[in-house]
Amino acid sequence: MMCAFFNTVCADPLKFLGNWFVVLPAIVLLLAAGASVVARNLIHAALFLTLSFIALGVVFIALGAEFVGLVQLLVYVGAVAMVIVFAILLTHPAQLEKSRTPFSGLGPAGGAAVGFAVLAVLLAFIFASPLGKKPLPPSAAAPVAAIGEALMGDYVVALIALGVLLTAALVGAAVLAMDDKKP
Amino acid sequence: MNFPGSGIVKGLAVTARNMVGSYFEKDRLTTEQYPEERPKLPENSRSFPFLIYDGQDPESGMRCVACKICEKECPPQCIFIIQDRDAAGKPIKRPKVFDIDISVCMCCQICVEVCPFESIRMDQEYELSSFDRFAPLLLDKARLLKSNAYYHSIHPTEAAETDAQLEVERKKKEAAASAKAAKSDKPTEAAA
Amino acid sequence: MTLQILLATSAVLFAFGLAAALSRSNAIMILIGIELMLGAANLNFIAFWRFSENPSGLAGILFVIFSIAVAAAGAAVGLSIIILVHRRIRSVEVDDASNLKG
Amino acid sequence: MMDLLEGAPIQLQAWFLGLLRSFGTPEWILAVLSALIIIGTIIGVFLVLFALTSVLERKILARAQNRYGPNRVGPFGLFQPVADGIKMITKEDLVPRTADKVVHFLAPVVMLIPALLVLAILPYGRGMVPAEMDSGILFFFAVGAGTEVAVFMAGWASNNKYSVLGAMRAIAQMISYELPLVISAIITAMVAGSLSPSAIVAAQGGFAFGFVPQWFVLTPWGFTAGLVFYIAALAEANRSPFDLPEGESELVAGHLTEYSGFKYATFFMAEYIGMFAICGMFVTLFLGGWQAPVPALTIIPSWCWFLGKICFVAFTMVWVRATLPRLRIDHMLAFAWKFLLPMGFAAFLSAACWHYAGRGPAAWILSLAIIGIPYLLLGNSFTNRFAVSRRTYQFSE
Repeated sequence: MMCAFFNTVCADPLKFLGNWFVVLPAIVLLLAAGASVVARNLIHAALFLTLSFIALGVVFIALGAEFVGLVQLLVYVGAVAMVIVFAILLTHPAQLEKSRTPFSGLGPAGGAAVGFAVLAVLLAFIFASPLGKKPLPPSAAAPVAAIGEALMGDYVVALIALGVLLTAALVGAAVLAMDDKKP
Repeated sequence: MNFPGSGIVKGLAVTARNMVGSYFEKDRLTTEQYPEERPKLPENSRSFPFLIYDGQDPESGMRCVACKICEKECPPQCIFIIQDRDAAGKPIKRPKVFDIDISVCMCCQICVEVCPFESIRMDQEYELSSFDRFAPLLLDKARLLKSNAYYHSIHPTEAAETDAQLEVERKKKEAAASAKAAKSDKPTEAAA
Repeated sequence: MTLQILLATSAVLFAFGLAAALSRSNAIMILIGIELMLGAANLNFIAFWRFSENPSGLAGILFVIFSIAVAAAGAAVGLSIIILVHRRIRSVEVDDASNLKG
Repeated sequence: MMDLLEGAPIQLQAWFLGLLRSFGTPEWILAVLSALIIIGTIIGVFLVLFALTSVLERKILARAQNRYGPNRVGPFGLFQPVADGIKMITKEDLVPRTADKVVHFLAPVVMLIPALLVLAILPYGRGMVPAEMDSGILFFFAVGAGTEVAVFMAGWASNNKYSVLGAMRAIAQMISYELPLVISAIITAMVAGSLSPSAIVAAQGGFAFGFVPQWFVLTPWGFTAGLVFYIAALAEANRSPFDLPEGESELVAGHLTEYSGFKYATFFMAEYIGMFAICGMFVTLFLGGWQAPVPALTIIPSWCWFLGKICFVAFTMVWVRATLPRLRIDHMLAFAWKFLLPMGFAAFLSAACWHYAGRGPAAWILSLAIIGIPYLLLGNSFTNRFAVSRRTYQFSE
C-alpha cells in the first residue's frame, strides 16, 4: 500500500523493532507506576498513572493485541484517568501540595515490605516455572472481526451481563454523587 | 409547534445571506477602509474651534478683536489670549497671542455662541494625533487662523448665514455711521 | 523474549499497586493502586495469550476486554463513593472515616 | 492526464525512492525515508491548511458580520498567518512563578502529539492510507483521548483558578461529548462491517440509479448519526458554540490563560489540526471519504476530493461559529446527555433496522420513523425546557 514501513510495523510490531518494542514501554510502565505510587502530590500521581496506562497500552499493541491496547488507551486514558483527576480536584483543592499524612495503614515500610514479599514469591514462581522459558510463537493476531464474533457468539451472555453491570454502575455513580440536599 | 432545530437553520440562513451578500450589496458592507476611504462628515459635525479671517491676509483680515469673552466663557479654560499693543503701548483690537489647548478643549462650542464678532467657529479636522502631548496639541494663532473660504467649504449653510448676518450688521453700522456723519455734519454746519 | 520478562514486569507492577493500596492514606491513591494491580493482571492475560498454543482462541483478549470494562465501572463507582465521603466528612483520608471504629 | 494526477503522490514517492536506491542507499534507510516523506507531506499539507484557515476563518466570520476582515498584510490579507507567526514567536514566553514548570512545559507537547498521530489513519485517497490499521477508528478515538490529558495538564500546571476552571469544564465537555461521538462513529463501522477507515470508505462507494452517491449521510440513520457526530465534533474540537473552556467573558482564556508565545501557538496549532483531523474523520465516516459525488467527476483525483471535503466541513464549522452564540455549561452538558446520546442510540437502532429490512424503500420508511419520533419528542421537550421565559425586572413596575 502507501507506506510499506507503517504497514509492516502495524502488522507485526515485534518483527520490526525486536524485543525493544515491548521492553522500552515496559520500562516506562514500571518507572511511571513506581513514581505514581511514591508521588506526594496527588495530581502528579494521577499524571504518572496516566503515563503508565499509556505505556501499558503500547505494550499490549506491541504484543499484537492491537484492539485491546486501543481499548486500554480509550478507557483508561480517556475516562478513568480523567475521572480520577476530576475526583482529586473535587475533593482536595486546598491541600494538594501537602497531604497531611501521605502514608497510613501499614505505613511506607509496611507497604513496601508486603509488596516485596509478594513480589519475591511471584518472581520465584515465575522463574522456577518451565512455562516461562517458552519461546515466542511466530505471530498471534487478534483481528477485530474475530473478537466481535466471539463477543457476539460464545461470550454473548458475559457481554450482556457486562452491559447490565455498566448501566448499573453508571446509574449508581450518578445517584451516589448526586447532591442529596437539593434533589 | 415549531420543528425542533428550525431556529438554528434560520440563523444559519441569515449568516449565509450576509456572507454572500456582503460581496454584492453595498448595504451589507458598511465598513469604511479609513486611511484610503474618508468618511463623508455630516455638515454640522464639529471638532475643535478655529479663527476666521476675511480676505487674503490672515493678520489684517482677522475678525478677532481680543475681547476675551471666549476666554472667560470657556468651561475648561483652554483659550489663552494676550491683547496686542502698538508701539506706544496702547492696546489695539487684535490678539497678540491666541492659543487653544485642544488637549483640554471639550468641543462644547460655547466660544462660538458667545463670540460677538463671528470670529471663532468649529472645525471638522479630526486627524490631530501626534507623538507629543504638548506642542502639537497647543494650537497657536498661526495654526488657528483659517480663511472664510475654508469655512464656506466645511459648513456652507452656516457660513452663508454668518456672512449674511455680518453684511446686515455692516450695513447697519454704515447706516449708523453715515447717520452719525450726517448728524455731526449738521452741527458743524450750524456752528459754521 | 520469553514469557518470563512479561510476567516479571506484571509482578513488579502488581507489587507497586499492592504497596500503594496498603500504605497510602488517601482513598484516591488506594484506588490508583487497585487500578495498577488490575493493569498487572491484564498484562498477564495478554502475555499468556501471546504465548499460548492457540492464540486464535482469543480467550485472553476477551478476558482483558471484560476486565477493563469492569475496572472502569469500579473506578466510576469508587470515585463517586469517595466524593460522597468527602461531602460527609470533608476528607478523603481513609483514617478519618472511622465512625464505626469501636 | 487525470490518471497521472490520481497516483501522483505515490508515484512521486516511488520515483524518489527509486532514485535513491539507484545510488545504492541501504534498504532500511529507504524504509525510514519513505515513512518520513509521508509524515512530512501530511504535516506540511495540514500546516498550510492551518495557516490558510486561520486567515480565511477570520475573513468568513467578518463577512458574516458585514465586515472586511484581515486585508492589510499581503494580497487580500493572505500573509496574515506569517505576521501572526512572527508575533507569536517573538513574544515573551511567560511561566508563572507558582506554576508546575515541568507539567506547564509538557502540556502543549502532549496536546500536539495526539493531534498529529490521528492523521495517520485517515484515507487521503484511493489506496493512500499512511497506516492501514485493522481498528483505525478505535485508534482515532483512543489517541484523541490524549487531548484531555493535555488540557488538564495545561489548566492545572498554570496554578490559576481560571485555568483550572477552564480545564475542568473542558474535561467535562470532552468526556460528555465523546460518548455521542464514538456511538455515531460505531454505527458506520457496524453498517460497513469493519473498524478500518478504508473499508468504511469502500462501503460508501458506487452510485444508486447511476448518479446518487451511496454516502452514509444520505440515509436517514446516516444523516442523524452524521449530525450527532458533527455536533459532538464541534464540542471535541472546542469550537463555537461549545467553546466554553475558553469563554473569555467568564474565564479569561480558560486553560490557555497562562500561556504565551510559542507555547500558545502550539496549542492553537494543535487545536486546528485536531479540528481538521475530526473533519477528516467526519468525511471518512459519512461523506464518502475520497469518493466523488457524481460519476462524471470521478476524473478529479481522489485526494483532491478528500481535501476539498475537509475544507468544506471546516467551512461549515466556521459558519456555525458565525451563527450560534456560546451555550451555558449546564445547557451544554444536558444537551449531550439528554439529546445527543438518545439520538445516537436511535440512529443505532435505525441503522440496524435499515440493514435487516433489506436496505430498500421499506427500510427507509422504518428507519425514518425510528429516527423521527424520538427526534420530535426530545427536541420539543428540549425547546420547552429551555424556552426563554419573559424577563421580569425588580423595579420595572
